[in-house]
Amino acid sequence: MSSLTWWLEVGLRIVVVFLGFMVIPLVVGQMEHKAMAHMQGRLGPMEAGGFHGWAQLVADGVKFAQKEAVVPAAADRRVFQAAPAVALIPYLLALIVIPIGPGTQVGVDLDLGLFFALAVMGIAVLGPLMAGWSSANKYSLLGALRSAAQLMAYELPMLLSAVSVAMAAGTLSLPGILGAWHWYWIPWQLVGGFVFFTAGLAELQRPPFDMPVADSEIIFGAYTEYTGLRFALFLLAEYAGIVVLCLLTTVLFLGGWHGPVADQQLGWLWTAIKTFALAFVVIWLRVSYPRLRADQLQKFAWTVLIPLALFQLALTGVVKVL
Amino acid sequence: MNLLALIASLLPALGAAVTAAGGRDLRHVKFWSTAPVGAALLLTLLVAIDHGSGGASVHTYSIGTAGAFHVEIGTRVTGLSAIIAVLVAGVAICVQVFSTTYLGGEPRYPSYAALISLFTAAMLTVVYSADLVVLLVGWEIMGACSYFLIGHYWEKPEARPASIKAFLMTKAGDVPFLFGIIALGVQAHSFQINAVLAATGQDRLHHPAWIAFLLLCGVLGKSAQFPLHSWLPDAMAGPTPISALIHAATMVAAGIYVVALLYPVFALCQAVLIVMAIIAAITMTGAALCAFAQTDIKKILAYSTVSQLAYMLGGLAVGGRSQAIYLLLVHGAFKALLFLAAGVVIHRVGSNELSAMGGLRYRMPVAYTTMTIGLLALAGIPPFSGFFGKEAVLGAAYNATGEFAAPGRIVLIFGLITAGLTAAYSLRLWLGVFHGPFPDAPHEHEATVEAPQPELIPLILLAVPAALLGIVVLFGSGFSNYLGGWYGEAGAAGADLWPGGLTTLLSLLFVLGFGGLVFLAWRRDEGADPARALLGPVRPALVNGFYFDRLIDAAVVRPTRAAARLVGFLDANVIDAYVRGSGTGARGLGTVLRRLQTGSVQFYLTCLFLGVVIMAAVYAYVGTVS
Amino acid sequence: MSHGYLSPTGLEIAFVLIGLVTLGSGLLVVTVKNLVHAALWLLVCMGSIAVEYLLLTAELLAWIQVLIYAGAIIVLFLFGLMLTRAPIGPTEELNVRHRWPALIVGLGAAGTLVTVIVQAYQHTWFDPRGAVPLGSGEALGTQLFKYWVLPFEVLSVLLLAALVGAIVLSRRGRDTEEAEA
Amino acid sequence: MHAVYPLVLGALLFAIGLYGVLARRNAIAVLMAIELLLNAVTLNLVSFSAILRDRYGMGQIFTLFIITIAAAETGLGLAIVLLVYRQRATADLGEQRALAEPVEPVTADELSPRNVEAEVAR
Repeated sequence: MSSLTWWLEVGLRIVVVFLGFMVIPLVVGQMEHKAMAHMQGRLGPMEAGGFHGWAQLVADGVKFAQKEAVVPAAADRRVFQAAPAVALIPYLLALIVIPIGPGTQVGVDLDLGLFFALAVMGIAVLGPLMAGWSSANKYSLLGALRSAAQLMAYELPMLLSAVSVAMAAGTLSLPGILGAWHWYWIPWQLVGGFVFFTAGLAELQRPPFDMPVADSEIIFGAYTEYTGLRFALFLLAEYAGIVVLCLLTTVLFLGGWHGPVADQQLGWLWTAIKTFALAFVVIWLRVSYPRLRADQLQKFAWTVLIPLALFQLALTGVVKVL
Repeated sequence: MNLLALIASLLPALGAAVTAAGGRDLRHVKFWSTAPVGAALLLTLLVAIDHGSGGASVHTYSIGTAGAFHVEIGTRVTGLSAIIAVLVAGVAICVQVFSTTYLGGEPRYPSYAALISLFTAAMLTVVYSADLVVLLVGWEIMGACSYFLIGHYWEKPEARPASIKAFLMTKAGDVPFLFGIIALGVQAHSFQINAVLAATGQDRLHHPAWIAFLLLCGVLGKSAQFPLHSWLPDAMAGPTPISALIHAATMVAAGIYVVALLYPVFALCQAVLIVMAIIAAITMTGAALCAFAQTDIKKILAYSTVSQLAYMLGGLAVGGRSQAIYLLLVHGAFKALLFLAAGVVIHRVGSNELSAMGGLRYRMPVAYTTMTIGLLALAGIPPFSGFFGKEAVLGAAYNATGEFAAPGRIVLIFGLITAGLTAAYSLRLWLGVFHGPFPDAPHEHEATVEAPQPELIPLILLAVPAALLGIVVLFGSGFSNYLGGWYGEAGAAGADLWPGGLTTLLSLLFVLGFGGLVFLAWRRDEGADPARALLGPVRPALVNGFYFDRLIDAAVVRPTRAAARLVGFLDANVIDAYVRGSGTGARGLGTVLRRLQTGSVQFYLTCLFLGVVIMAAVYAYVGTVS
Repeated sequence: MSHGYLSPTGLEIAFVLIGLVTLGSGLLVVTVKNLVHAALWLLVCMGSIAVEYLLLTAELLAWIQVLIYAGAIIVLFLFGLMLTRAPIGPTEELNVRHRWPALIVGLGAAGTLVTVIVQAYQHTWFDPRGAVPLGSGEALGTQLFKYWVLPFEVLSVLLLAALVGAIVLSRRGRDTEEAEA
Repeated sequence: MHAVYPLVLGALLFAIGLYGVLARRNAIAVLMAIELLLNAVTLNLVSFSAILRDRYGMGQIFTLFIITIAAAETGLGLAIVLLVYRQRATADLGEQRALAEPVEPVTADELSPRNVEAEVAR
């Protein structure tokens, strides 16, 4: 492969990933609107655009774009402005290494792909922190502190459960993991999958782990002072996070492109089905579970998820050795 | 025989150890203080009888090598040492027995008795020692014992300085003495007395005069000769029996004994002999004059001792070794007697002062009789022992020839004068104590107030030799033969102790003349002191010992004190200034450095890294250059 | 293959550019007057160092650098800053009053080290890609568990100790509780 | 690649960190500067690992260790700083002078001979 074609291919892949990154979170957002509307009997989201409220998301976008981008006078302007990007970009980077199908259907087949994905997702934590601090708003700061504490608490079980899969596969490369996957991994890594998914939800501050943005306590946490497009970017980051989390969970624990039939040809389809199913679960949880308190959050992380992750790790090790 | 001598020296030491170990327990002190000394007396007598005139008998035990010298410790018995040992042990037993009642009731009696025993043991060691080092050990133990014994009544204000004075003055002589002994030992390549004497005989000594002078210094100190004499009268602050022991047999006799022992060393150089003679002349006359002026009877006796010792030294200076030893012997007997008798008197009267006494002859018949004998002997009245001792020395001086001729003249002239003075102060003492009126006489006609028997028995025992030791002269040169020659060898041609005609006549004339003067002065007023009338204006000077102590004070003490003040000043203001300066400097520096201790971690860290960077840069630079 | 200062390869150009970013952000870390900005510049610095690791083919290290430093340590710093109420805007008392000793030390260290390094390595070239490949997880893991197991385990003990220490330090003492109660 | 580039980068980063440690008053800022120091060292380790063709991965593994230790160090350091802040309401290192030596002037009578003697007697 010549240098030029290599560069071309890489560029193409990145463009494709970027496009996916732009589109899929919107799809998930639309899905959330609809699912919540149906589940909670909300009428508003059904109105826009006529049929089934199809233009709701477009309307939201227009609304966000129209609003004035306010930066509070006391705020640290540059950090305030940079925070949404810091929150958003890591998910884009993480998306690069996630395979959606067999073979080369991946942005970049990185040797340490899993590691890379988790590493850059760790950076995303900084977004709310920066936003909260720079807003010069005590609710924002409280929210930022809550999110920082929560993110650090849930980082560990997430990593541990991911390591379990890496151990089972013997590689950190995400395509490599999928290459080593068998159907029995689902029951084998079930506990790890639960831990990973739950911890991921907490990382994303999705309900029921949305204490940092609890509007009844601290308005909207770190994002209180954000308006317009910057707020939209944070929302986008959240949905992108959901996408990345669901994709990673799919790849790591649900077999990714493996499917009952024609997975070599329709691998991307299987991935999409599983991912959206998981995304639906995320939305479903938001609608159905109450919010956890701060101490409950911490307790859940340290006394339930970490022991479970360690147990999964031990189980993986034992089975691996056997 | 040597073994007996060794045991004789060790027994009193054992007694001293047991007595001292008993602490304040008074029960066995009397036995353990007297019995070993008595046994030692028996042993010394045995040794003396056994020895005969057998020359020097040496027996040593090798105890290894110290430096360049082979150390051998042992005993050396000669006629000289045997006879002196008998004197020592005899006086010691008398003193111990006397002390059992004289001091027996005092709480500090055990330590006193132990020290007496130790003193005796030390003197016996000096006498019997076969080598000079052991002799020196005994010599120094005596010095220490005398210090403690003179200071026995340390609660008395005069006793403490007296003991210190005795110690310091004898020590002043002991330092040159030590050098003399070392010089002897080094030049003879041995400290054995026999070897030293042999080396002397073979003329192997370099500068014998210097050695003799050095040794003489020690002798002067120990035997209380001018100019180191003044400690002895002051030593009267101690208990009286101590004075008897020191004056008669031990301490002061040691000096004379050493001269006699090492006589060849002294006889090698005429200058030494002349110096000895001059010192003897000054001391004997001056001390006699002082004795005549004193009012304290113990001080009279003390100056008398100094005077008599000068006689002995004079005898030695004119070559009369046997004569001097003979005088030492008889003097030991009668001086011990005199001191003990004086002790009895003082104890009964309760005062040392002559003026507090008088008319005691009826009340203390035994003391009176014995002291009369002692004083007759002291005054040199025939046929008492003192007469023969004195005449022997005077005869030796008269007959001196060769290198002894010049000292002989000096000693003869001053000896005759001193004989008269001696008779004078003896008579004055006798009259003052036992005759005349009792000063304030509440007890004038009371019955006798004699001392207890343990005090009287030694008096009587000592009176016998004091009266009868003159018998020795009947043996002609027998005593000299017994003593042996200068080198301790047997069978040397002995000197005759028989009094010479002319000197006897002259000395008796002096005695009668001076004695008559005193008697006439006394007859004029029986209550008054004849010295007061006879001496007139010079009396205060004599009472104060020619103001010799003031001389010493001016010549030695004040310069020393001034030097000490100077040193003190230098120490406090010059040396301490540096010390304080260093302290101040350290404090100042500390204050400055404390300011650096700001508590700021980063400041420390900055200094640290600055140092590290500089070191690294220098190291890199050096590494690059080389 | 000839090398020289004046004919840099692409790798060298990339390295120097990223290095400039590193140094610049590092300088900002120690000079800006806003603490949170310093922490964020530290993030940039760490990230660029991670890129340098990548250029030196230490791939695993690079991602670990991102994970630990960017994901954990910077968050910790920000967390600490917020807990100690770092104000928005410049902090006046951020630097010591006299900065010249520190400046001297820093410049002295820089001068000494650079001089020594330049003198010692001015004729040394190496090819990161040609070196023994250690950067991948597999290779480094192999080395780690082949030769460095004992230090690794010791390190785990150290981490445990640090964990215990941090917990002990962070616990409010009984007296504090009483004082607050 | 020329060996000087990464090594000089590490050295300069170290100097910057050094300056930061010494010049910063805020304890957390000092901790950040310490991170710079550690990173300078790790950068050098990685560089030397490549330059010296390190077969046992010593440089990189030590870097791994150092990163781990740095994490632990930051955690502990921040815990200490928070404790200090909680107790003294400041994280300013310049204010932490509890270990400073109190400086009182030496009085004159303290150095006089009499006093020296009294001290000796005591």
